[in-house]
Amino acid sequence: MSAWSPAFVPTLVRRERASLAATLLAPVIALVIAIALNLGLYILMGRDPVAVVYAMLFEPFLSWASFSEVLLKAGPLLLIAQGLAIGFRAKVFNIGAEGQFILGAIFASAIPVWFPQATGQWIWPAMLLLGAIGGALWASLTAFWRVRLNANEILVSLMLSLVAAQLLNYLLLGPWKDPNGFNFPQSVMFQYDAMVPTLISGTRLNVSFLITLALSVAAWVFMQRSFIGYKLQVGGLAPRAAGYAGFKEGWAIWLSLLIGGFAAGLAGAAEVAGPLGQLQRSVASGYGYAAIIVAYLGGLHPIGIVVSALVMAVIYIGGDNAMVSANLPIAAVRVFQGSLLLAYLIAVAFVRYRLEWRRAAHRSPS
Amino acid sequence: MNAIEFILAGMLAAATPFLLAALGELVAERAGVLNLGVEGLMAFGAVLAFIIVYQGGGHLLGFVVAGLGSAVLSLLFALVTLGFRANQVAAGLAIGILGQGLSALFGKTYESLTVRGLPKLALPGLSELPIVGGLFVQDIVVWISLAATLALWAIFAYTKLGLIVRAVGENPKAAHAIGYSVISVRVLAIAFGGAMAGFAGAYASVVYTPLWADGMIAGRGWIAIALVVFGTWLTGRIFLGACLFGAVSLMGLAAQATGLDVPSQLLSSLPYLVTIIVLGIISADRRLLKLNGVASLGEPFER
Amino acid sequence: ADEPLGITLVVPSPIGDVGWGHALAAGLEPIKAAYGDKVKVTVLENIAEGPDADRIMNKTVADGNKFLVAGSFGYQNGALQIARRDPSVTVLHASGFQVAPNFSPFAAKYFQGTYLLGMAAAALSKTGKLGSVSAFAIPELITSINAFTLGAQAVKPDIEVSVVWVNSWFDPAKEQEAAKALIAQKCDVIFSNAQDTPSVISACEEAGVYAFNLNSSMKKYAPKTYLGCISTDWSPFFKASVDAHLAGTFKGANAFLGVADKVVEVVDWNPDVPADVMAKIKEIEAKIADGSFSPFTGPITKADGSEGVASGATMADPEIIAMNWHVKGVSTPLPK
Amino acid sequence: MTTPLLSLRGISKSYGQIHANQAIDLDVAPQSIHAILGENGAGKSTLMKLIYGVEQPDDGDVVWEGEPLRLSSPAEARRHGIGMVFQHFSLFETLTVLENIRLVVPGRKAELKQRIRTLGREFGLEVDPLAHVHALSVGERQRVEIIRSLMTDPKLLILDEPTSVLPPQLVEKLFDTLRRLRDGGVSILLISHKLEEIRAICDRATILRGGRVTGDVDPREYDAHDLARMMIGRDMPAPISALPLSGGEKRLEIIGLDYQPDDPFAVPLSGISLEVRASQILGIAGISGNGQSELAALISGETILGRDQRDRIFMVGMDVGRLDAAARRRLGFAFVPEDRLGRGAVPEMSLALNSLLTAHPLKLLRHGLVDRARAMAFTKDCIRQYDVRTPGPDAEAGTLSGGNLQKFIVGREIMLSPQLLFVAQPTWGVDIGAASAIRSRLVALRNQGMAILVISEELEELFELCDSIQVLHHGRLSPPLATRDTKPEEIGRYMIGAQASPEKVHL
Ligand SMILES: Nc1ncnc2c1ncn2[C@@H]1O[C@H](COP(=O)(O)OP(=O)(O)OP(=O)(O)O)[C@@H](O)[C@H]1O
Ligand SMILES: Nc1ncnc2c1ncn2[C@@H]1O[C@H](COP(=O)(O)OP(=O)(O)OP(=O)(O)O)[C@@H](O)[C@H]1O
Ligand SMILES: [Mg+2]
Ligand SMILES: [Mg+2]
Repeated sequence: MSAWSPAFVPTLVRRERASLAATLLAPVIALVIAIALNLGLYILMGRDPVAVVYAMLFEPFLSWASFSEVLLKAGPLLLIAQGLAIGFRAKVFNIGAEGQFILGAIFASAIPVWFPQATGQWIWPAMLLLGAIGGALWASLTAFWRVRLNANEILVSLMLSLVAAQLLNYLLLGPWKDPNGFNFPQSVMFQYDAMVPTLISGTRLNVSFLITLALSVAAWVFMQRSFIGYKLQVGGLAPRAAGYAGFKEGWAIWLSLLIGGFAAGLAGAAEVAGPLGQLQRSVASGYGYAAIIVAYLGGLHPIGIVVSALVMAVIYIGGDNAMVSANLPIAAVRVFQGSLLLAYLIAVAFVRYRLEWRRAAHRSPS
Repeated sequence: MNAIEFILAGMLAAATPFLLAALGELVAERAGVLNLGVEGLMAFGAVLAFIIVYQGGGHLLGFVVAGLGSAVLSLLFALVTLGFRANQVAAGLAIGILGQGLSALFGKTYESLTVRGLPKLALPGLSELPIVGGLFVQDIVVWISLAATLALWAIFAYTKLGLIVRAVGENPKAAHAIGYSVISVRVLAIAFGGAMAGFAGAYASVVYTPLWADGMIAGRGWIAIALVVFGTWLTGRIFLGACLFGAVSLMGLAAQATGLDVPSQLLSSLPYLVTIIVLGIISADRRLLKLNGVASLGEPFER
Repeated sequence: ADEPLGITLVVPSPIGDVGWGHALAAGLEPIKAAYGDKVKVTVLENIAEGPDADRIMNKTVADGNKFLVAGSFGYQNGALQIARRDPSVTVLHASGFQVAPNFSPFAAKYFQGTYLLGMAAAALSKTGKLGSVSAFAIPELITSINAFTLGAQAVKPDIEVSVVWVNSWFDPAKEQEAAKALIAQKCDVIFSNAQDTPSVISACEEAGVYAFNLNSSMKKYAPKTYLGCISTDWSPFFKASVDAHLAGTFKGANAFLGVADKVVEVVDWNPDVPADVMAKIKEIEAKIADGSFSPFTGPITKADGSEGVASGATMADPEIIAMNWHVKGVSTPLPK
Repeated sequence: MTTPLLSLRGISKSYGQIHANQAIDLDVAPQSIHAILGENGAGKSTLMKLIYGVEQPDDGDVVWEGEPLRLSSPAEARRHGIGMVFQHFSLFETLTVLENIRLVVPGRKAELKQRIRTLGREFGLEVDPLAHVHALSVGERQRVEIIRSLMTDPKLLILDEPTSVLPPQLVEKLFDTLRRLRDGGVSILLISHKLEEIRAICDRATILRGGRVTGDVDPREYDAHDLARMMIGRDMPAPISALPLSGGEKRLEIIGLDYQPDDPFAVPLSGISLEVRASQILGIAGISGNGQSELAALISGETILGRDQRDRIFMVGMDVGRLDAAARRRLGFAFVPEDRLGRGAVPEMSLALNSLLTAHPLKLLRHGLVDRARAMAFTKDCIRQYDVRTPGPDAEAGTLSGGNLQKFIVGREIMLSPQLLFVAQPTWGVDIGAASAIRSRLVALRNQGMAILVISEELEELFELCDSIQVLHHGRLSPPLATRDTKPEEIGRYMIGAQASPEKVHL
């Protein structure tokens, strides 16, 4: 008889190679688990689960009007997440997209605020471009702090977001206040040419969504096919290999942050030149933070992110629906997001590991 | 009372939520775990403590429940990062969002209610000193936090427990090889960090303000995380950093109250700007970071 | 019709126990009582201004709710679009300035109340310094501070008012620290200006300093030092609007409502206010109610020394709504 | 026969597909020095970890002093009187010697300090208890490890390849210590794959191959050839000798280089001078931790010199001190680093993508995009030419065995046809067959005119490969010694910092 009595415990064992099946299944399983857990919670809270499921998961798809709202919501999430994911794969943790988004909105608004009478089809494209530059500039502060001063980019980018919110307050209560707006903290309403043309009349979905899709394709080419994207990934997966091959770390950090800032800034510009139509305090509504979840849920892969942005948008829109029709508190949406990401992080472990039942280490009687 | 006295008197109490949360994060980071969910853990602790105290359970029970609750929530983080080796940044953000969501949910019916805080205890003699006297009139939690800071400092400086935590953070493989369970040490460190974040939240909701309101943590969890880097993983410096922080945030308000002509938004950004600048200054000394830093921070342990 | 009238209130903050959202929600209670199951009231709290709010308001209207109370200035554009698109919908919009046939902006003349409390504050102040913890430097709040200052000066001409802008609607810890900072500057009456939590009031009670606030009474948070509450009771306005909507006679108009409209009322006066001052306050209150007195009657000097209101002139409502300067006596410069 | 101190019966352990140990039987007698012999990857370290409780066997029994024993942790092993010094040290750099010892040995600080000093004197293992480990040399670190084990009063002391970090002179000293310990009643399990050492000191030897026991002998009764056959299952391949060639033009020249690293744990370098010419192999000997990695990074361009350090490093005649790694590669430089996974290759990427890492200038890109067909073709070529055993170019680098990955990286770098090839630890963890293939390849390249710089810890390897050798010690480089005219003992003296006789110095 063996002296080793078998008490088996589950152990994660590294796979020979990443499992494609697990890669594809992980988000689906995570979603199912998160839905089940949260429904349980809603039932505990005394809500009608059928009504919640209907409002949350079906209603967003039932009319073109509401689905267009899903796409509208998905737009900025998708755009920001694509930019962030590039950085995350290079292990550059820019979590200050919110601030870069705000700066994008501010920069874009400069044109209609300073030239409220200007006309011409150049205005909204110029605003989008300026916004993207603004976001990139704000991100470049983080890059400078990280590359030159070696400071942690997570903290710096986050603190800069809080500063950006105050900068926005300052402009809206001060120099950029609408002179005819009874002193309320908002800019002038933008002129017609400063608005991104809508895509489908009767909805708020605009041309920037197409730009977002195009940039998603670009992100795919960049990350999966280009040599620069390859270099960034090497830097993320094995920083010492990048140093060995002569891929410069500082350059990769700059590029990652600039891309992330550019995308977030563009999204911010599209927000003010789209559904908002003016610069307001409410432009800072948390897209920059939510996009981090979107990026991870999408497995940091450009295609996965397209899907996860849609899923997140449905959760948002559906959550609002459930609040209106099933009296679900809005905080439930945050709980859903958090638990979904946690479930995904667990599920995604099975891409690289498989579960084995191993004999437990033995405690000797002493 | 002038502005200086005001800042001195208020600094320690204002610093206490930062300090408690940062000490917890310090232990987690020392063991090699970066938990970015502090903001959510604080919110969760805040609401639990508030509910208990509001329902008449008393402050002690409030703190205990807050600490336990946030520790349990942080164990979820431990499960995901240690059990399933997930990216700690992503998992921390997820826990943060979950904690904030749960706190809003639990606290919905307690929105903007208040409870009674704790009385201030004056150190006889010292509290009568001119100018600095206010420093010595604080509630019991502040005094306990100061004691906790001292205790933690002593643990890291003198005890084997401190050595074990540092060893696990510096070189988990070696720690495993000489017989320490890296996973257990890290789980405990995470739970300790969670409990401290819970206490920090509880302090905010049942002593400092004392009321519950969704979003009341308002970024303080992040500042606590920044403080750890700020203090280069040293207890004493984290304490000084927390005091600096408390002082800076009060300073912005005091400056306005005295009628200083500076945009109030700039004053409101002051704590963040100070963080950014000090982070830059401290981190630029790479040698210092390397000597005091935690070599395995953020990396999953696989044997 | 048999269908009950769907009334939806949308507010950006939690309803809670006190504060702005709470006052709006409370204003709908009498309607429920009056109409019973002829109305169905839905309250949506914590709705972020911007595209989300627009979508949610659209949805409640699409779901058949025909009466919308948009409880924040930031809902203006979305709410206005709804009103323009669907004439059968009636919209009441807080704090705005746009008017349409089925769209009424509404705001409270808090300044009438703050003037009265300014008088009481000056009478009680020993240091000659008053303070205000304020959220954002928007006109509504500036107006309240100005009237507060003018009221105080009516009792003690050289009294001073300090302001701390916390730049947040919602950061109780910071609000409380701000109150303490003012107290440290020897301010002995504090005006909690548009703060939705009782943190300022509680801090003042602890420090033994008088304090008051807007919207709903926080007396229970400061039994001793609570100076009074400029309460807003929206129900007369809401009731009249619902009546008009049901009768088909609703007509959009700017509703700037005050003491005369029974919307603004100062309640929970602290008994510490000396009787003679109280008598004077009551006198002024009556004059405000019958329209024979306005706090913003000249001569008023701006904080920078220039003339604000000429002697004998009275500011009209639109000017008051757009006020962006402090009167002389407010020692904190206004953010530019 | 006396009861063995420790007996293993049928011990097995696998990691996934790899059977690291299979049905191992082993008896360790009291008061003996017992060797475990075997090639890289034979399963020696795994077996020791099982005995010390770091890992638990899948099957089999352990009998300790006649009683069955099951260990769940090293702490328990120490309580039973088993101590171990790891192949890869388990010390903590930011802690002091005393703190490192406190982690393992119970007791008050003052008392421990005293015991460290006494034991140090007794066994010739002196070390300052208050020094930080990052400030110690490798030899000193090993002393700390040994003292730490001795302080737990072990009956059995396991030493995993203790001599691989020591120069010949210190090996003698260590062996003295071990003999004294044995005579004091301690049994010692000593791992090595150096046959002569084993014959010199051990009472018994167990030989492992592929996770199984292939011999259990008294080493003094067998010669090195017999032992080697048991280890590798065939005869040792004969060494290939290099043609004597006179060097060509200078391909690498370093002149009086001083380097003060930012990293407080790194070794500063001072007064480094060397030159490598075409058709020449220069070897750098030395115990690891004497500045090898710092020097390697400075030559490869992973570390770039400060602005004040001009005219210090020249490659094919150009001053490259301020050029980064990519720029140096463009000049015709190629480099095989000592660590393959994570530096020479990205573990999570396929071999084809790993080809791109340094071979991208060989037209593997088109318009900034990766030309996958050409990357595949290049990788297949490399796999074929260098006999890399792998399912194909799509295999992830991390799934290859160390030796195969080394062959891939060496192949990739050689296929760049560099002017100057720099190889650090060319055959670390590579089996004897593959190692001799790599060595003969290097010699062939040198014969064709390539300049080659080799850093290695294995003196035998350097003697086999190099035209001349310089020794790195404490961040200083000895003058070049022509291999033909130098004995290993002389190199050894340089390795421990003792002066060599000046007339032996050749240029
Ligand atoms: N933790 C592990 N997971 C997977 N495989 C392992 C692990 N540890 C060792 N192995 C594998 O087990 C086998 C035996 O390894 P071991 O370290 O015991 O060899 P060794 O004889 O000590 O070699 P060396 O001379 O290189 O030290 C090798 O194939 C090795 O790759
Ligand atoms: N720590 C580890 N974790 C997981 N797998 C490992 C580990 N170490 C080694 N392996 C795997 O074990 C196998 C053998 O590794 P090792 O490098 O020891 O091979 P080897 O027996 O020395 O072969 P070669 O002769 O090619 O060097 C490889 O598949 C390797 O990926
Ligand atoms: Mg080994
Ligand atoms: Mg090997």
